[in-house]
Amino acid sequence: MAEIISLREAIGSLLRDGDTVAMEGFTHLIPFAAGQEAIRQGRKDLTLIRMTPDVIYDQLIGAGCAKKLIFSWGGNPGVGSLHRLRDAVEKDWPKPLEIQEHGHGDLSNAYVAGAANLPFAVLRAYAGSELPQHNKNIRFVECPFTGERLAAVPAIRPDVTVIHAQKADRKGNVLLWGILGVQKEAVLAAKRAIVTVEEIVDNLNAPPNACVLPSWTLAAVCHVPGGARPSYAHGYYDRDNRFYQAWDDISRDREVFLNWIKKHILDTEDFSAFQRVLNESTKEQLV
Amino acid sequence: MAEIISLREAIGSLLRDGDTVAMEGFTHLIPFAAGQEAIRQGRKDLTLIRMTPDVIYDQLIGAGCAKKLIFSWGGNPGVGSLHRLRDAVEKDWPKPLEIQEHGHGDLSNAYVAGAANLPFAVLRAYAGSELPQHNKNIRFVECPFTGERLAAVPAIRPDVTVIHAQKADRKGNVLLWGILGVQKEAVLAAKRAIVTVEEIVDNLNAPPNACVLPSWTLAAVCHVPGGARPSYAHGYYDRDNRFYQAWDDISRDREVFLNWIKKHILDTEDFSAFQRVLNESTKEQLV
Amino acid sequence: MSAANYTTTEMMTVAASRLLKNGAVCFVGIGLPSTAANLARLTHAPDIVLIYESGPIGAKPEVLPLSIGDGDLAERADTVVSTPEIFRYWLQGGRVDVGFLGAAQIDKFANINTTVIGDYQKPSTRLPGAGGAPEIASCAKEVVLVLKQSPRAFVKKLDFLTSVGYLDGGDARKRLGLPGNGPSAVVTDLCLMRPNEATKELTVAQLHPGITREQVQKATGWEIKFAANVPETAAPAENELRVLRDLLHRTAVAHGQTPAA
Amino acid sequence: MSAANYTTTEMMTVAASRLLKNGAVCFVGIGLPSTAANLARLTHAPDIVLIYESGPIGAKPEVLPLSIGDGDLAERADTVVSTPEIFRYWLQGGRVDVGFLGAAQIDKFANINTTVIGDYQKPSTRLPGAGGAPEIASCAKEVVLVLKQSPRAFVKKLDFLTSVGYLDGGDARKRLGLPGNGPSAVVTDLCLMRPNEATKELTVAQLHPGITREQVQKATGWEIKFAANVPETAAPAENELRVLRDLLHRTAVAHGQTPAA
Repeated sequence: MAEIISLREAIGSLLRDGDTVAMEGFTHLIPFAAGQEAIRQGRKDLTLIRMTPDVIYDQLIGAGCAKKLIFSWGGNPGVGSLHRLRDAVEKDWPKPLEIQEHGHGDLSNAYVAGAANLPFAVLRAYAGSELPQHNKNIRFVECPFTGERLAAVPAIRPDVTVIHAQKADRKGNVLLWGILGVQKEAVLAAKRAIVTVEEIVDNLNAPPNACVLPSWTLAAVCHVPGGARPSYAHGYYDRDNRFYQAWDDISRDREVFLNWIKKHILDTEDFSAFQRVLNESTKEQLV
Repeated sequence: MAEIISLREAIGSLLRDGDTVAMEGFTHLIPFAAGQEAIRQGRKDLTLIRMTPDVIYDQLIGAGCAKKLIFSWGGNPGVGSLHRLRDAVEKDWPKPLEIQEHGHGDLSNAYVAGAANLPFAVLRAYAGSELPQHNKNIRFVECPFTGERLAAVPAIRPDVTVIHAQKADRKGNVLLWGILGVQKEAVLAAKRAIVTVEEIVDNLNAPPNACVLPSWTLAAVCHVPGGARPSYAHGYYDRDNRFYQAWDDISRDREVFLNWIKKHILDTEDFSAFQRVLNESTKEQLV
Repeated sequence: MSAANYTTTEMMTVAASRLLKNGAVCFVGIGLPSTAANLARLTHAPDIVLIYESGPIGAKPEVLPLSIGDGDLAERADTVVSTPEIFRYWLQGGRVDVGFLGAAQIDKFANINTTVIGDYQKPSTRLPGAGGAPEIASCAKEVVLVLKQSPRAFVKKLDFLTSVGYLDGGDARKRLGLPGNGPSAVVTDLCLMRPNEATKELTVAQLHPGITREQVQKATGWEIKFAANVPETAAPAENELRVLRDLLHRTAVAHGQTPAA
Repeated sequence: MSAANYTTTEMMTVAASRLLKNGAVCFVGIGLPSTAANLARLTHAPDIVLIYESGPIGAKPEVLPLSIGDGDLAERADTVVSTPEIFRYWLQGGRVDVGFLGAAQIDKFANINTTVIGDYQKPSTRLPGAGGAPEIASCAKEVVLVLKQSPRAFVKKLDFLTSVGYLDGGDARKRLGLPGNGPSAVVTDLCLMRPNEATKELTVAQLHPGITREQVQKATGWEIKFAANVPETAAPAENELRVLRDLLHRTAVAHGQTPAA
């Protein structure tokens, strides 16, 4: 059964230095508050898994929390590069970042295999591609019936998966809707799962066959309204496209980035304090 | 794009003698009307696939439509045996029935592989079981990463899949909800899919992330209210448990069975005529 | 405790229900397993999680389902997923604590047959088949078997090994590399058996009230072993019987059957 | 037809949109592919089915998405499924008629690089990576590539082969046993190329209005071939331009950007 606790407690007790962690959300419901809490608590040597690293991992990588990144597309969606990711890969700053890269179909299959307790997944891809030469976790198998050659990838089994969702009930059952990405699979593939939610309600009132994660599949549920900002939560708030744009400038320069992280994350107590400080910064910029 | 046509036309033009056909629906939404239309049109030499053959396949088998059955559990749920299935297997009546049997997890994985255009599926099962000795379609593979030995089964790719659903819109997009079974996978695995529906509406008003089958994945949509009777359609009508019970008597004896099929199916024009005749029979019985 | 108080089937159902801990995730088949699991939910284990192979997770049926996919199961479940997902993410995913199975035949190492009586190619009786049993037997952390005891069911040699228990006993199952631990108990109308820790042979661990060792031996097709200490099963408590009978009564009414007197 | 009428990017977008037949199922990436596909939907192909890798099937966005998972995509889609399902049942399942891809580098056999510029271990530029491209390149029945033409992009040798086109040409792709047929067209701001039927080498099939063969050669890192007959691409029709500009305008407004004058 999920405990309903603060995000500080959840990250404090469930996410450890050296863990393999998946923070998922395909543009929608990205668990930014949880990622920032990991920075605030100074997590180190994390192996980060995520299909689309996005700004959330740019922050973690730039802040020095990661030793390895497993991913399939690393950009700032609609804007351009993730400068902290590139700086780490191209110039080892703030430290070297080992990368292991896949395709989207591959990684999403690998989460499915993890959720299904299979050691590997099979897919039609990579014939002709150079990716398998640089990733020993892409191999090939033969179909025992037709003899066809198919790509195989190992299952993903994170120590911790973190997602953001719209609602939980008081028992810790979680409901999400809209663009679901690989969140359900990432949760079911993990040893421990943390879910931040927009609100906690008496009754989920889930439609038939909705995406519900029962409380007993989760370790912690944390009430963090706005916890997906600057990404969005369907039915709650829109994507803050201006922030994604602004991140291009903030992240381009190491000093500017470090100052931003210090002022907004390290020097704030929690996500609501972060949001206050961020709102002030934004107002100043507009003046 | 699905054509919206009569069930007679759909079965007439899309289901051919010798086809491999899956009529799915896990207790819920079983496409009885479509199965009976296949009997009415005298289809022959069908290879029937279904996780739980149920009364629908007992009728097809007893009526001599099938040459082979691929299944995982063949009983009359809550009642007992499928007498026509047993008579075919045990006594070759009305003709020999080749059987290929699996487990539920196995068959549902095989449908998933079919929908995903993979030649096989992998699962954790059958170590120690005698089923693989009698089914050459259960084999074993080794994980290319861990060396673990896992069961493998070939994908199911039916010529035709038939399901029943609650609603279609006028373009032929289909919505179903409640217990979904393997219907979506069975449709996506098939070359041609026929869906009978309770009603055709202007707007599906589907909840987010509902089970919707776009029109362009289907060959035909047929408006057949009550088409899942005696099974049930969530939100429309309940399961007719009395009929399942009555089937035990009807099907136990070859003559009684043949008379029932003649009177209710062969001598009726369509499903609504069938329902009228069946209601009369039921009233007579109650008198 | 008078024998007129309750039936042997009631004793079997109550004994099976007691094996389910509150909060356990239970993969439930139709019939006795479903009855026992719902009895547990309505008595000592209100937070038990019932998963039915048709898709409902956290089902809380008002009445017992007649089929594995009754609408009532979906109506009041925490969520309803597809059947492939049930088998892939939930059972094989390692989330099921207890898998509940019945069988037509069982041997002394708790292997079971639900396929055929007689020869596979020309069976004297064609049984319904595997259903989800091979996967439940492989993947549930623990399996509980429930069936009436008779020499036709408790046989020296299975006509067909559908789903594996402990194979030839000892560490034979372990060597197969299956994720689940295998059967932990067999509950019958006469007694409760547990596998011996070393040999994995089924051993009578409890006798139901009024049942003798001779009755158990007579109903078993091999020389059955008894534990060093064989306590008597506690008779069904008043509360257990009342809840069970209420459940069966409203089930019969709901399904349009004449309830038993 | 005056050059002031429209930009080369508009020509490229319009030319790409024209390749999409009404009713086609189109797997759409963000940026130019998404713009071209939605332009097609709003002009000659109202029944085109747009699938985005984040999950929407049959998306009909009011404005162009900035990200692959914008809420507007989900809001007005026929259905929204999980990302694994998109890749497993819909793309790999063989249901995608046209996969639309961009690239940082392309070679003469339409193989593409979206991974790194320079050495893989010590890249001079780390690009975003594969995304869904390897699977789209493998499984879509047909692939259309859209990118601006320059010698940096149209290279003799890729720094990295992320996603396969025709490999070394001829029947090399066929021998890989991939389900999809490979790239059918490359649309640039200068021209439209098609693979030669036998050699699979990209060959200029159309020149956009006002573009010369010399301009195309200058923007290509290998000796580019021209088809026997190279007609001029029809300039954007008034209707195409109006719809495209309206779409881009309301997109800019919706995303809080100052619309271009």
